[in-house]
Amino acid sequence: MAERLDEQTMALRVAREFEDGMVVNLGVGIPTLSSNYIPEGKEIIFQSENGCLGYGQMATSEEERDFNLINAGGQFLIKQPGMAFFDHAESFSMIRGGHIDLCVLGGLQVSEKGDLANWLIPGREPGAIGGAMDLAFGATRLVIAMTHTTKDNQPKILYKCSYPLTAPGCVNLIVTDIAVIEVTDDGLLLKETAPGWTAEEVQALTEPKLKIALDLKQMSL
Amino acid sequence: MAERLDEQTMALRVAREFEDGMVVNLGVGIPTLSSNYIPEGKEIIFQSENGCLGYGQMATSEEERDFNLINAGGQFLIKQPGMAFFDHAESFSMIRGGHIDLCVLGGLQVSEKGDLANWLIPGREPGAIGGAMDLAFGATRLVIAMTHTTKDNQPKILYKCSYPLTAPGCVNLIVTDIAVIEVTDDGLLLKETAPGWTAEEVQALTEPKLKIALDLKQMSL
Amino acid sequence: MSINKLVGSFDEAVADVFDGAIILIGGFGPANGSPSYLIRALERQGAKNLTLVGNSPGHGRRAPGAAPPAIRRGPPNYDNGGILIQNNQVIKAICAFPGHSRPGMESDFHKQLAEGIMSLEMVPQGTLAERIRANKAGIPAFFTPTGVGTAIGEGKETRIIDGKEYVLEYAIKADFALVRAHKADRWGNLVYQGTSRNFNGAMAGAATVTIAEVDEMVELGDLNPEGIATPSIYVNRVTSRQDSKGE
Amino acid sequence: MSINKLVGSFDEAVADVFDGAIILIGGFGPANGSPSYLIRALERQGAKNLTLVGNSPGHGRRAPGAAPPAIRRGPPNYDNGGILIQNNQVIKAICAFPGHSRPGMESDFHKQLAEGIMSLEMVPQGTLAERIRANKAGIPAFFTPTGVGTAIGEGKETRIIDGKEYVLEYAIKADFALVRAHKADRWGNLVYQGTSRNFNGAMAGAATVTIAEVDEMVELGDLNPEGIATPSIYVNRVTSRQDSKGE
Repeated sequence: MAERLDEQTMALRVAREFEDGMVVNLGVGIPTLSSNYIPEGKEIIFQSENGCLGYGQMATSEEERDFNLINAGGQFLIKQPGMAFFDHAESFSMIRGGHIDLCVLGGLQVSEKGDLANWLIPGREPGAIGGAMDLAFGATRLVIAMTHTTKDNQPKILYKCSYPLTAPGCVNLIVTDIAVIEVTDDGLLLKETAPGWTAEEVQALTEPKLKIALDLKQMSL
Repeated sequence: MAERLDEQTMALRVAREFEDGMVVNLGVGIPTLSSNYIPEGKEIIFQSENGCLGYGQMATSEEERDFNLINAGGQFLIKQPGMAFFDHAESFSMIRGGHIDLCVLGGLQVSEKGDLANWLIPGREPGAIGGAMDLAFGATRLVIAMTHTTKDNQPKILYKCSYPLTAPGCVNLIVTDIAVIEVTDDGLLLKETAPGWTAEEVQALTEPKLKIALDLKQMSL
Repeated sequence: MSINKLVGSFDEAVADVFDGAIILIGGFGPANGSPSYLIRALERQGAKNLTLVGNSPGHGRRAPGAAPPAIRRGPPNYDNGGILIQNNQVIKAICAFPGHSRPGMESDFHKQLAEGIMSLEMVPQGTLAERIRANKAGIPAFFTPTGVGTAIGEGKETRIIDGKEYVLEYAIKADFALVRAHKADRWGNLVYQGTSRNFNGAMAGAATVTIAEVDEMVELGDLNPEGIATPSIYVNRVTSRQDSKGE
Repeated sequence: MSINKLVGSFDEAVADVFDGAIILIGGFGPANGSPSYLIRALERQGAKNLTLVGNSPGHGRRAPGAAPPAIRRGPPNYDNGGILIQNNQVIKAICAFPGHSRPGMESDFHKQLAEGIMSLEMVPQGTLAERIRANKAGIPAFFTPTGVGTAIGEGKETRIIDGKEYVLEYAIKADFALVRAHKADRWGNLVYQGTSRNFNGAMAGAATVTIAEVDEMVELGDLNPEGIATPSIYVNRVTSRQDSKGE
């Protein structure tokens, strides 16, 4: 089988989902990396649930770090024109109220109905629900960026999530290290495969049956 | 019978209720006038439900009038140190949330249980409920400033309000043009009479039976 | 493309208001908080069967020939939602302050109410503000003490929580919000002036489409990020008395 | 007498915190939004059986001898509610982010949780913020979509409103709020800095007694009235790292 995409490349693919003028919230991990790949000529307004709208660049040196300027992932931000600060109640008014156009989160499991599990692995210490649950319920469009399988190569896209849900039926698109899959009313639709990967190979690592898009493409990266 | 107090004198008596550091909201009419009689050496923070905290002086000339600086009674305010502006949702968080120490409103009727009616006279055009209902429910302490009787000398302090209620059991103190009456769990307690008025004369213009305070006083003005 | 929410004209900004729309209109009394230019554009646009939500439906314009009030009562270029009532575009008002007829200023709202052309849903001012904010915040319903044991609470669901009684109130699902602010940038960040923020600040973001009317546009970055009263996310379109056409 | 909410020392500011109190503590992660001096004063004060409400209960101090993290993780003088857990003052955490043990930084919270000394009420971050805000705003309960069909919604009252399902959540009735701001005046008006506002701005006013810790006091009138994030009405006591004694 071909190589899987690395995190940066997945982040690049995620960033293709950004449309001009969108308000976007990025979860910790791969989602956050995608802010480095804003498509040329597009202006995106990033929201962070700890009370910031309109961030962009990150601090690149120790000197630039300002403990009053971080995002929810703990990254240090840099002031930029258009930014606004607000408190947590206001921030989640934005999130719960449907004002976030696009949210990208990591995932532990996604079901064929678009259920998401991403906060708790049974048997471990209680996980961190954080802001993910409100985001999953509130965002207009939810993209999950995750590896296609667990470390021991078990599918993470399942008939039904075995881990506790973050939200039922919330996922619109799954971007993995081998494929891009849309959640539709008729089930999961395979739209893109990573370079070198066939639909059959993706299916073999996916529990539910995938429908194949008529215009199935190789991810252009 | 002696003369009744005029509005300014009632307002002066109302202002005796202000304690140092209190947050006070004043309704239209006599209540508003009381801001002119803040007791010497006391600092009061006035709240207006249209989004202002910390106002004090009013504009005294046409030139001073700023259409961006009015209170809920339509008076023109003057900027003063400590002021803060906010929107209506925040303003009524303050009011509903019990953050107003003292509210003074006008009244049409007050019952012996402290029910207040002050927004609607049946048979007239629909009245203006405005912010009075939230204030009546939310203020820590509610003082009603009103004439003791209607224009045709009928009592406004009644067994039971005949007009639609603003809020039940909300009134703590009634300041009228002839008396000061406290609403207690045991009924209405006459605490002060206007100069020249006897307890009997006040009772004659009041429907429910008044208890007489042991230390019944003449209003000191 | 860079984001630019500034719309070229007031008329363009309200062009898609549809018959039967529920419209939040900011402002409080005759203060400088009424989106007057947008209201007049909506009068020209002519959408019918509107529901207006705001502190007051507004008196509209004085009858022709009526004397102006002794004291100038409003800022320059002022209008309120009452002109839409006078233009027969409104079937319902949801408000806290219906106002009264007064000499030289008969209330068309009360006239149409008496004639059964319009209806009125009277809401306590704080409940109104919270029902508006609830829609912005994705809260479909909440309990409030205000109204228990009064005509306002009648027929509504009540519940005792921790020994105190509350009524259940619902979010107002509005289609458009017309708000008046002082300055905006091209993203739609807004700042207000003094008590002109009032319902405007609560309404921005509380409808499917929020349209702001401002005095002036400023460069992105000119507004202090600590003091932006309405973050850009809540604003869809901006009109400017200096930069948008219309009157 | 003029109003002056500045308290002379951090210890004095928290002196009346009682055993069993429910305490909101602002902050988010290791950012400069934790009321560190007030937390340390509360550690010295020693009240027991506390319930801490905040984004995270906090990791507290590193174990003696543990190496500092490779990258400096917090601002100077930083502490969080975790030191109260380490001092055995806490019986319950209401939070969105319990955190995890990590090398050199075992979580005393998780240890006490496993031992049954502490309990945890996990709340989605937005629901937590709204339950805090609800108490400030006099709203005893509200419906929210967050949690429907998940473990968070289990056992809670649900209701379908306009075809969508919601869970009922209740206000958190807190006794004290410890918040961190940047500047205050003697009335208690507060401004924050950047994302250090976070839960602090939501918590100010959301408890019976709100105590603010600021970097500096300014003269009344120095704060821009348009940009005051927390109006004075929500603040009972102010402590200042420059002007209050304690450490």
